[in-house]
Amino acid sequence: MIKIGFYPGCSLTGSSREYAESVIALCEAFNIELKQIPDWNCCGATAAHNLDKELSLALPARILALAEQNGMTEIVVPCAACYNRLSVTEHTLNADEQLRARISEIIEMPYEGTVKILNVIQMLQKYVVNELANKIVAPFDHKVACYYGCLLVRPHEILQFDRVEDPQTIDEMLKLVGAQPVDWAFKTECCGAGFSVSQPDIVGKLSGKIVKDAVDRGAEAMVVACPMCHANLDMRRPAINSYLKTTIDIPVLYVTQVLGLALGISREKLGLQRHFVPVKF
Amino acid sequence: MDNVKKRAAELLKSEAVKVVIGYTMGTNGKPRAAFIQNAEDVDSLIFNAQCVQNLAVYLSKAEIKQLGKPAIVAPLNVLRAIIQLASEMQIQENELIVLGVSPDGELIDFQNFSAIEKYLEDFNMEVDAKEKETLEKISSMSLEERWKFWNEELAECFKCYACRAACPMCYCHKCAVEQNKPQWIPVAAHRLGNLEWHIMRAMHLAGRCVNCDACHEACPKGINLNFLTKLMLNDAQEEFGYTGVTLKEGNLLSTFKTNDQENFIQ
Amino acid sequence: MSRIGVFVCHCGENISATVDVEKVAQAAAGFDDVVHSVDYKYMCSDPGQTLIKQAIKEHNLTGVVVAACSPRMHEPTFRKACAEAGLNGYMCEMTNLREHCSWVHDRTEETTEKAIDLVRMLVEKVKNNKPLEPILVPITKTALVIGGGIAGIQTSLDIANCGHKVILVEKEPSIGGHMSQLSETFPTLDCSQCILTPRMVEVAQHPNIELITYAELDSLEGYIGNFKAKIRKKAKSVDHSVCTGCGDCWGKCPSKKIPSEFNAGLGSRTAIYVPFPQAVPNKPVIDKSNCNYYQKGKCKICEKFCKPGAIRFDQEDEIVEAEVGAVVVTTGFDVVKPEFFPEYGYGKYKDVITGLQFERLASASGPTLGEIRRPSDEKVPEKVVFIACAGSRDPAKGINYCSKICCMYTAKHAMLYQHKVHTGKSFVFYMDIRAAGKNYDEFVRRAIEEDKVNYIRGRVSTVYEKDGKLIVKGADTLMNGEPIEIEADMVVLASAGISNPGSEELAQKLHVSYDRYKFFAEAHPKLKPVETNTAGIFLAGACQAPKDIPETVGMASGAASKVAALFSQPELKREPLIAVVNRQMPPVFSSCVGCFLCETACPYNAIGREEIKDRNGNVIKTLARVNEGLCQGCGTCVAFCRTKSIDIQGFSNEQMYSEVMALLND
Amino acid sequence: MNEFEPKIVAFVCNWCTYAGADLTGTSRIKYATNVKIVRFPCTGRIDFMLLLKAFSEGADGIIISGCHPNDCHYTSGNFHARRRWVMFRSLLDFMGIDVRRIQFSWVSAAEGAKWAEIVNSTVETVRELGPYSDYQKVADFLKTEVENG
Repeated sequence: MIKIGFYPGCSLTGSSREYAESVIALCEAFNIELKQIPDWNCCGATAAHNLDKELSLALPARILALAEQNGMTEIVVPCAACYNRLSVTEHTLNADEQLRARISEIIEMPYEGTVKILNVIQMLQKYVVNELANKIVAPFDHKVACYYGCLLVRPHEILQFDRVEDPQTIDEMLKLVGAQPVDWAFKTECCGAGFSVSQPDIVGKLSGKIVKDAVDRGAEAMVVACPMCHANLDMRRPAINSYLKTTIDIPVLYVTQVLGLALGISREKLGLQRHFVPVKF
Repeated sequence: MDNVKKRAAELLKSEAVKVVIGYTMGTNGKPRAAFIQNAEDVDSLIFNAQCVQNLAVYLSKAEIKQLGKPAIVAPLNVLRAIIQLASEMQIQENELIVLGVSPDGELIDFQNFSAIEKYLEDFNMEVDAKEKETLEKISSMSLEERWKFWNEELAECFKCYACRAACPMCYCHKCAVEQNKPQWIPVAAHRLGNLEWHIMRAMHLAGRCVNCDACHEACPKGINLNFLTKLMLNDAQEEFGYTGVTLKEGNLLSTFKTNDQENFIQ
Repeated sequence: MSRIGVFVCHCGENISATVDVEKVAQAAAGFDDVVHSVDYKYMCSDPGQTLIKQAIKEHNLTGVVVAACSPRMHEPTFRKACAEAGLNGYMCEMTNLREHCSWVHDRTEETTEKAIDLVRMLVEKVKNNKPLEPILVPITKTALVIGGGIAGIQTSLDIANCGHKVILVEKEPSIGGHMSQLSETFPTLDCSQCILTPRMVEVAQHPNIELITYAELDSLEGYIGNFKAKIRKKAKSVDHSVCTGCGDCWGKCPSKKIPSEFNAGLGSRTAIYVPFPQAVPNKPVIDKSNCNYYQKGKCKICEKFCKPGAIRFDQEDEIVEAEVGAVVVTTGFDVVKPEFFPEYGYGKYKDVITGLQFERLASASGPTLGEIRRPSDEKVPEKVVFIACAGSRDPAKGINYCSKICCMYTAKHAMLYQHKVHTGKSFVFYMDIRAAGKNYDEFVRRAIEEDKVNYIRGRVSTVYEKDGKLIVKGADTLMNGEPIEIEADMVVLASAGISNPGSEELAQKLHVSYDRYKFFAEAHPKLKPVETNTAGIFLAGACQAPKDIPETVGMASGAASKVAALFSQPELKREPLIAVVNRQMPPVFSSCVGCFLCETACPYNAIGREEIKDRNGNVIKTLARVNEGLCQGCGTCVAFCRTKSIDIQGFSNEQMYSEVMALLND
Repeated sequence: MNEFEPKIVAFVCNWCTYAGADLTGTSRIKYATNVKIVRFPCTGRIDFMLLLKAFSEGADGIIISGCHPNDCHYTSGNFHARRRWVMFRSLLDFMGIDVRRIQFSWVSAAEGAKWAEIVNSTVETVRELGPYSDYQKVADFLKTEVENG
């Protein structure tokens, strides 16, 4: 039994519950125990770092400090925005001892910077990939457009994850379960996440271009690893369709859901029924 | 030890070597160095925990060199000194036969110096925990206390240079302390001369000292001068990742890394 | 017993305004062994120097201290003056009363006191100075030039025309380098090959130049004037002394699909090949890695068709040795590789090409015979986007520098395109236009104004293919960052110029330094741009940093003149401020014990070994020995030597010790 | 009573710091008179024994300065020096010699202002520490002993 700390973050307990469900279901299948960080709080994305530098560091620092307190050396953070904020905080505070002391003072907890932060892909690469082949019962034999979004790979100096301009990790992983990633152009284009509430029409335009290109290139499904991206590509589909003046019904799946399907995990356990655009696989 | 004696006798008999440098029992009940030139005499060789003198020191002494090719009984300290001397071009593989001995006196055969180097990798040349404690104790004193401590410690020194004579790495024909153009270090055994001598000795052994404590053993006044070289060894390990003696050319201070620490440089 | 003269300079009022120079001279007169001490308005003037010369003769001085300005300025002046009066120049020292005293302090008693201290310290030092003579080193008057591009060609011709021998080594089968690949050259648009090939031929025919192609430097030992080079001649598998260059072999070679290096991968060549029709020498080599015979053991068609019988399948690499007095490195540059631009799709989309590939498309000798046709379907592109700074000035990509030539060649490319495709539209995305140079900015203006090239100030974020078009997404920063999308038929990347792949290894062979980008480092960024830190090794062209043809040629001639200057002397005269290992009477010979730790400490590999032998030839002792040609006099070995056996002339242990002991002696 | 004026000796390399100090002069930037410069070809040449000699001769403080890393005129003399300084400084500190009195710095030929700052700040530091009488007493011990035969 592998034990990893788990920071779900707000989205995974609400609008993207199915992401959490599929992560947990997948981990169960591979005998990985996810231990939630007790008393966790919001990471501050996306507002805090535009408002108050100390606050934007203190919120993630408290989460990391709690993980340390609970003896965790490694945590998985599925939400790309949370992953980004936690990683930036770790990087910033590890490089500046004075600031780290100041933040520890604010959160009234020591923070040492010892916890390793993994996104879902990194967790899968580390613990799952090698055993994947043996467990496939239903290869996901479809063309997929892997969409990485902004937050998973940028800023590269800090995250050091994948090729920043042309990421490949999700594509490579999905090939292992029988999917055929298409070569497309919008892997890291912005979906308009920040405008999702304030200006949904902009989301329609930005996300619309993404969805259209995926369909134009023959993809049957889009695969994401970020609740924000998912919400925009899935929930905002009416806005997208009205921008595109057509009806596109390509489903948007989390990477964990695709892997789950290939492993024969039930659709309910993976939360596929929760999507706005029906998933017909 | 019997194997060592047997090998020594063979080597002498076959004239593969002219002299075997080893330990024997001295008249005062303490081991001393022995220079055995006849196979019949090998039985006087001993080895026990008290054999701490670093015999490698004799490899560069002219009086021993003139006896002819030597074999040397070599516990850990001697092996380290041999490798360091080899890296400084002071001995060559074909000029010497090494009779390695394990801590319990068993013969270890070494085909060549590289084999010794390999063997030594298993023994960290570290300042041991107790000594580290002493180093830390001194370091944690105030500046004034440290100054007083060492002034008092070195006040005992009367510059007999026994430390130098016992050190296998002090093989120079003309020590810097004897250079008189200019006279870097005052000859007399007074406070300044003693201070400068011991600073210089420690600096000259930085990255070369094999941590055998022969200098301390030899000091008639029991001065803890080995702690200066131990500090250097400790620093070398901490600052530069120095791992101990190797056959590689160049040493700690004749090489560098471009990212060596420099937090004290403005 | 020393007889020292002290000469205190007023430097007009520069020194005397804050330092009581008379008092300094008087105080100095009272120092031990000072027999003469005066002050004077301008010591460096003719009368000032005469004052010193006369004093040397009158007072029989054995040492001189000039208390004036920085020795970095006038030390040579006063050393020369002393020498003219018969006193060895190295018996003269300067102390810096101006930059280090009068200019940085107010007129107080302390300032004058400090000046007196400074004089005393140099008086003590000079007492320990020793007369020195310049070191004479013989010179082998042959230069080795590494790299046969335009830099190497120009350097070789210039040196050879001075009457000296040159060995020019080129790793490819032909000389010519990148310049031979270019179509036309800015800012005049004259044909690159037309101006280059005559020089290539001149190199081949010059009686003073030995051209060795398909060869690389194996090792270099020695020092200025006296290098020994080993050159590896790669097996050509063709005997060039027999080959007539008729071309029958490459016409018949069945391996025809090998990407041509000369055409930057846009055309193909055979396994036995000359890189291009004007190659020098115009005789083929066999590329073993692509040859059927070498790879599969069967073929030998070329051998069958070779009438003179020049094919030699059993030829092996050969090492030749050469003695040379100077080396000029002219190895040029490279451009970044496809994996550098995943966002621009280079390597993924056939019609995204580099500037060098565009040169081949535009060249009359290229794969399209000079017509601009895109690689994927050979159609004439109607819309072409040029992306400047593709990789350059991009810290995120690890290249912070400007590649310097791209602004100009991009303007040229766009212009050539417009000249050849009149209906075409061209766009240039740029960060800044850097067109400093004679007629350069005018050239860029011409592209914009006459040839109607659309210049867009902004960067391109991504290029992707859609419906047979390349979609170029960028922003126009002069239009408030307005996003722009252009549907192009072809995209040309002004890829960053980078150092050649083997440059680090070569630098290590030559013992010269290189920068973080692995370009060779000049000895001084302004005053020694063609020298390296190793005496006798020079640089020219883009191996030092990206540069254009005129600059390269200028630098090449500069390096050649340095070599010619070196070779113009019968022997090399060097400052004797170098390290020496002491020698003593036998049986000691030297206090050096031969630990050779100095050998690893020396930045110049200047420390060698000297064996002292008895009459029967047995080695008694091995000592360190400083190579006078290599030692640059840093003195690192001196501070390092435990036995004080190695010392540096001019800054010797005795000198520095005396100086320190005198400084505070009050 | 006069304020204590520390005696400072500067050991500098010819190519960077000496030239930098020249620039301080040509820029007419003022600094304390307490410092006297000894010129070496390179920091790699500076023998640690000379630093001890400076203290024993009465220096209250020492500045050692050369080219910034990677800028050494001789490519690596300063790197060698830096390693030696790390060891030497630690040894002195361990023996109770006041390393606050030794200022290590990199001053390039272009850093005239920095040189003035280094000198002034070192003078201030050493002025606060007072005369290095501890070391000088040890050194004087020699003189008294010799004088007393």
